[in-house]
Amino acid sequence: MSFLFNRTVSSGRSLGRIVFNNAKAPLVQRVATKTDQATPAVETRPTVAKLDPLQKSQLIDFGKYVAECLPKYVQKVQITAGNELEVLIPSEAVIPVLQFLKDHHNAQFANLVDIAGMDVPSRPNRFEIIYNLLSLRYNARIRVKTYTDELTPVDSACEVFKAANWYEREIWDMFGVFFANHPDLRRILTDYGFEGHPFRKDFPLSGYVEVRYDDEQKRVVVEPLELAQEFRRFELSAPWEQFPNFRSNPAAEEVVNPGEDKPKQE
Amino acid sequence: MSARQAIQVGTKTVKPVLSSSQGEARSRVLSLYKAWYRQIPYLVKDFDIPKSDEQCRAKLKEIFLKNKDVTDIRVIDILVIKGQMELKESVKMWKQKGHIMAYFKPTEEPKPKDFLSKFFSSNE
Amino acid sequence: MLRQPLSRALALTSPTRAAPLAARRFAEQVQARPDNVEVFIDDQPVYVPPGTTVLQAAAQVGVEIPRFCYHERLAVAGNCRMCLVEVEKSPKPVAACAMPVMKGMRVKTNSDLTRKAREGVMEFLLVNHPLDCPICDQGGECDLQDQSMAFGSDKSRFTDIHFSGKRAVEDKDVGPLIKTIMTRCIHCTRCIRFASEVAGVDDFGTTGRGTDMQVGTYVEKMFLSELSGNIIDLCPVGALTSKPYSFAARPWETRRIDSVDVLDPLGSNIVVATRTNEVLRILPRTNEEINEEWLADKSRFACDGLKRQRLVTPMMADSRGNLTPCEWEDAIVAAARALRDCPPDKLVAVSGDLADAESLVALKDLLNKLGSENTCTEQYFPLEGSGIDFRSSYLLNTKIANVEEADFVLLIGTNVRFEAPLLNARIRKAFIHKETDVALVGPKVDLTYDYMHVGDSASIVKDLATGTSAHEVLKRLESAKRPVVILGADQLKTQEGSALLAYTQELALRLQDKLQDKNWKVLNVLQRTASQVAALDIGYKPGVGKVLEAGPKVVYLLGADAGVVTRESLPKDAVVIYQGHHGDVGAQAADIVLPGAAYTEKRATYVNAEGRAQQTLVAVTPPGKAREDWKIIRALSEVVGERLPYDNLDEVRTRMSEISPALVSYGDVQDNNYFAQARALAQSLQKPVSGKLDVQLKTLEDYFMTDSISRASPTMAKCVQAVLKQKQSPY
Amino acid sequence: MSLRLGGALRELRIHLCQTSKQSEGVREFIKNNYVNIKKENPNFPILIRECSGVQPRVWARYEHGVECCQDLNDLTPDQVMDVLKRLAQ
Amino acid sequence: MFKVISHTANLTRSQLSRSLPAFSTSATRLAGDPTSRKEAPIIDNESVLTLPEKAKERKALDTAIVVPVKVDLSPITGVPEEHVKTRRVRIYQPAKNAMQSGTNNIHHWEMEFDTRQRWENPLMGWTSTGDPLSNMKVQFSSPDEAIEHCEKNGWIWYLDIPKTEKQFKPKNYGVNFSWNRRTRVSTK
Repeated sequence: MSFLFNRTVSSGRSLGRIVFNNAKAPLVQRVATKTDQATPAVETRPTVAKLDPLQKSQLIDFGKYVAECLPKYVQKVQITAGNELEVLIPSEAVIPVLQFLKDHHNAQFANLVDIAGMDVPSRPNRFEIIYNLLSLRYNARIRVKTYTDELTPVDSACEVFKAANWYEREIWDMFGVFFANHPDLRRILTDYGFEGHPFRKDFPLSGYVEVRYDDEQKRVVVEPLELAQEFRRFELSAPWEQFPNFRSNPAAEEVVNPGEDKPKQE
Repeated sequence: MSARQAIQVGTKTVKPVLSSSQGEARSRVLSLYKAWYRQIPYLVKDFDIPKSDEQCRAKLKEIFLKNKDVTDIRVIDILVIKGQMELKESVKMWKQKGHIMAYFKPTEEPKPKDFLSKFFSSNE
Repeated sequence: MLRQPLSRALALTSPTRAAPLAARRFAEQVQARPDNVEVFIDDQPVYVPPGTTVLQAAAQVGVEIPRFCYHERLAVAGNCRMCLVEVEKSPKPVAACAMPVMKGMRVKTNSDLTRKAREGVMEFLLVNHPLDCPICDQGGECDLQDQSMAFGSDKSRFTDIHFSGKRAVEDKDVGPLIKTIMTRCIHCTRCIRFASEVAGVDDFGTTGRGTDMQVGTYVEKMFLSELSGNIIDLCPVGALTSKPYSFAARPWETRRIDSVDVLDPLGSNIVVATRTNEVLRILPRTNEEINEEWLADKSRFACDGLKRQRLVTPMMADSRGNLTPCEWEDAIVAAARALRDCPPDKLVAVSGDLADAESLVALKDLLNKLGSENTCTEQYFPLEGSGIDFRSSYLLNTKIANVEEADFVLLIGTNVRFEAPLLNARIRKAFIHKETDVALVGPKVDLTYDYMHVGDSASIVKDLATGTSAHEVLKRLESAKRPVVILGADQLKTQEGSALLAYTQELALRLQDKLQDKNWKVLNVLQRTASQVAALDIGYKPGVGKVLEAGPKVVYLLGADAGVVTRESLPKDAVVIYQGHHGDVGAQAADIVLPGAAYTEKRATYVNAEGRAQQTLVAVTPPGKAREDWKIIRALSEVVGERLPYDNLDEVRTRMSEISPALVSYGDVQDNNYFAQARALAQSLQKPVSGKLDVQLKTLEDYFMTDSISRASPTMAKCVQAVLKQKQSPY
Repeated sequence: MSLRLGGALRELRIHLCQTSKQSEGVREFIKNNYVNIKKENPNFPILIRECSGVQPRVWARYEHGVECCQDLNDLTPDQVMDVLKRLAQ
Repeated sequence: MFKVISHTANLTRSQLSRSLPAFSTSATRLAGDPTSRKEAPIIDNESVLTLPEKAKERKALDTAIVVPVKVDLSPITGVPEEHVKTRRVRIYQPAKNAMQSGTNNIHHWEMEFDTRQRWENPLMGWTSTGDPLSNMKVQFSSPDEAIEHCEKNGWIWYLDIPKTEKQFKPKNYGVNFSWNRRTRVSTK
């Protein structure tokens, strides 16, 4: 029995998920016509953006499909904010995953909208690199997230998306994440000679140095910071939970977590 | 035996940034140093900075020696990458005179080092 | 959600919220016991001992039920109704704070019914609560404000546009510390319960019913308690606010620095709130082993003394004897010259009551290097017998928290209420909740609880120690399972001090030997000041009597402001160097003044009466040219030519660990032993005693101004005035 | 077993742990010998400072702040006495 | 069987081939795991056309190196030496605000730098400082994370553990009315 088949069957059995059958027509098209799934109850809560259950189920199915196609690379697929699909991958998998999403006939995420960085100092891999992709063909968006630390290089996405060039320079500049094989990795926003990476959580708002024009030297000089008025520090956290109603609404719902599925095989 | 184990416990396998060995990292550092060293006369001339070649070389040496104790290959690589970036910015004249002079910190007064003068000057 | 840090927002993604660490650990611990009952809080199972309230059970799984009247250190009142929750199969919502859990109870803390109940309660509370948050001092740290944001309704049904219906209540005057705006009161009765249970001053109460209900003192009266400031913290709204801090700052704009209080010997944990390099207020910080979450009034309100009477620049006496400001260089050189030219046996250092361990170590090292052994403290402690060789002979060995476990407390010559208010609060807690009995040898004082007064003559202690006393107390002590004997250090400064200590040791040891619990320590000596324990740990000789008789040439006062060293007690030509932060008694006697830092301005170590080393942190910069204390001594040593081998705080702390490792084990109390050895040496000192025991701090007005900081504080001065005025009044 | 303390020696500080095995000899020493030593040298400070987890040590301070430190790890009470005697000379 | 596959998957995970045989879009899945299928190596244009030195560089990147776990990042973080060497980081759990009863904002750990000198600005009387890190606070969910972070950055840290654990005592409404205990109080 093949591994993949075994996997799908058991996941279908144990978790009550729909058994994904690869023999069917590819997903994005398939779900548009599917009727085998009970339609979820219509959203009645007054929310700003109405969620479309059909769209969500399509995204879920597509997420599953991505996870099935790239079992080595996809660590987790989740839906956030009701209708945003996220694919979580390790940093080695950036190129293949992006390549797949760009070139796969049923995905065609040919447009790299932007790349964002995020710093969570409490994690061992403190940086998250977030690729936002857009498929004009299917009017769909997807988010690919990967992680790294200060020293581990991430493969540059430039060879897949030319647009990645400046975005990656930005992240290198602001977070200090090194992108391997980037054609022209240099600073883009900070001043020449600037040290440090300002978007890191442990970089002070004021920076460490200040610049001024020096009359004697007849040029701009860089000096250690001295604040004539110290920045104020606000402690805004409240000791009472401010949004208890959101407690039960998790930010992300998990669609597929191959890492959790695997041990069940044994 | 136990010492070797201790070393093994204290290590991990990671992806390299550029160099795969200590020797390779060393050669990168040396070639970066040489590249800067060779560029110094041109930088002094092009930027018209009020420093001699010798002063610049001393400063170059100082800046490199500041990190002489770094052993992690990846940290060395990142330092080399940043050094190369700076070199390129300098050589291509993207920088201005002030940026080059910032290495010398001409306006900073040296802080007192010994206890008594620190005590008399401020309560840091 | 928006204000939550990212790390926590991410942690929230799992449906079950992470319970607080402590609570979680506790939950595991109680789960082990078989008689626990299982209840379900929002479908999460939790095992709690029977009798636990729903609110406590919910807290264990990290669900905080909103509340106003409930406070975990006070009795349950159950009158605010904010903690209503839905319990399955119960027809009505129940008050979680008073409802004991039942087996298999299913509590829903976030159901529609619960939310509706809270919204209703909130609406009722707000009907009579003024909407003056913008001018209210509680704004920003108000439980009502926060909870109305979370649980209140988003629209108002209050249609009384003529404002004839809002309740208005006359403000009360309860003294110079607490400002009352009684219209804001929501009748949670926390202040009433605190006053009668913890403070033991049963002055507060309610009058009237319904809309006419008022919290007050019945007749206009000052709240005569040394713990009065805590009702400001307890008040969940802005009805009781701090008078000295009124309209000073908003809570969110202050920087909060965790620190340690030094104005009494307990070393209560505090939070210093500062803004623009200025201490604005001091709040208690929870430390279950010391102050729980209370703070004594002196520690809380004396902080305005940190801004007045400060020494901001070095000074030297000019030809006419007037102190004139000078530069550090001049003052240090002059002081160094005096030290160098002085014969070692005529060189004396006296440490005061606010000195930190770092500067004590540096000063002793400097004097030792100069060949002098004359380092002493203002407070006396007998050196006969084992003296200060064992830490156990001068510490509060039972530990503050364990006093609660005691079943009989004997106080000898101490008015704990004013010498260590929070220790007294602990004794009172034991008195109320554990039925502990207390006896006192010494002058009759008001300790806020009933005690047996045995008399005030020192011979009673002797009789108790030798077992010859006919008083009932002896029998009670001998039958007690966990007795505690607390001796006030003030009694030891008389001629009979050593004998009194010897008898107390004898008594305590005799009791301790008979105990079943071998770890229980009976002997306690309550020191009066924050610096004394550290000074004795370091090896300072207590008391200045002997060295002053020898006619010293140079006297180095390290914050010695208690007035034991005066110009009159010294030879005419003696040079007095004063190092400290306030222009008080010591500075007046000085020829050279070296300005130091107060406890909010340095990172320094203080050891409290139970021997617990704790450190203060830098909250603000010392004013003017003032410097950290150990640095002054270090600089001086270099100029004298006997350079001390430490240049930064870490090196000083290493040196401290060479002197006594306990000085740098921060936060912990070390067990101290060798009572038997001390007792063996004390046997020869048991001479007949005849004197009377007397205490310095008898009534509340004595309490407020005892050290250089509180003497400089205008708030403390007002308190003394107000207490004296209150004494005149017929109530 | 007599020990005269004084002369150039100004202060003895003994550090020990209340429970550890290494400090056991020192604990015994204090239990048995301290009273006698103190009786012979009533005014000499022998500061016994307990702290859990420390190595047992003795610090001797002589004139002019000169200090000398001796390790008392795993010593028997007699050996501790010998160390003190050596320090006292 | 699964073990064998996961083993091969692990082997290939570190050496990502650009030919992407795994991403077949065909609907069949007869051959099982595509990575274990034997097929002729696919040589893509890119690898043929790259310069030799470039190719070598890329190959070097595919290997792994062994480095010590403890790494000091202070040379590359851009924090001035002064703020690495002379500062002390305090790792602590924020204290509960005594003025309020809630505890929702204190179940985490923070790191903070020591307070440095402030002075009064002679021109305007403002409070000035030379400390860029006076407002820096980083939050962590456990002290270990904070320690790890400080170690990585070369900061000297110390840990302050609050003593807030206390014995659990069930509260009881009934004791207010007990007739012979001292918990009974007269007021109200």
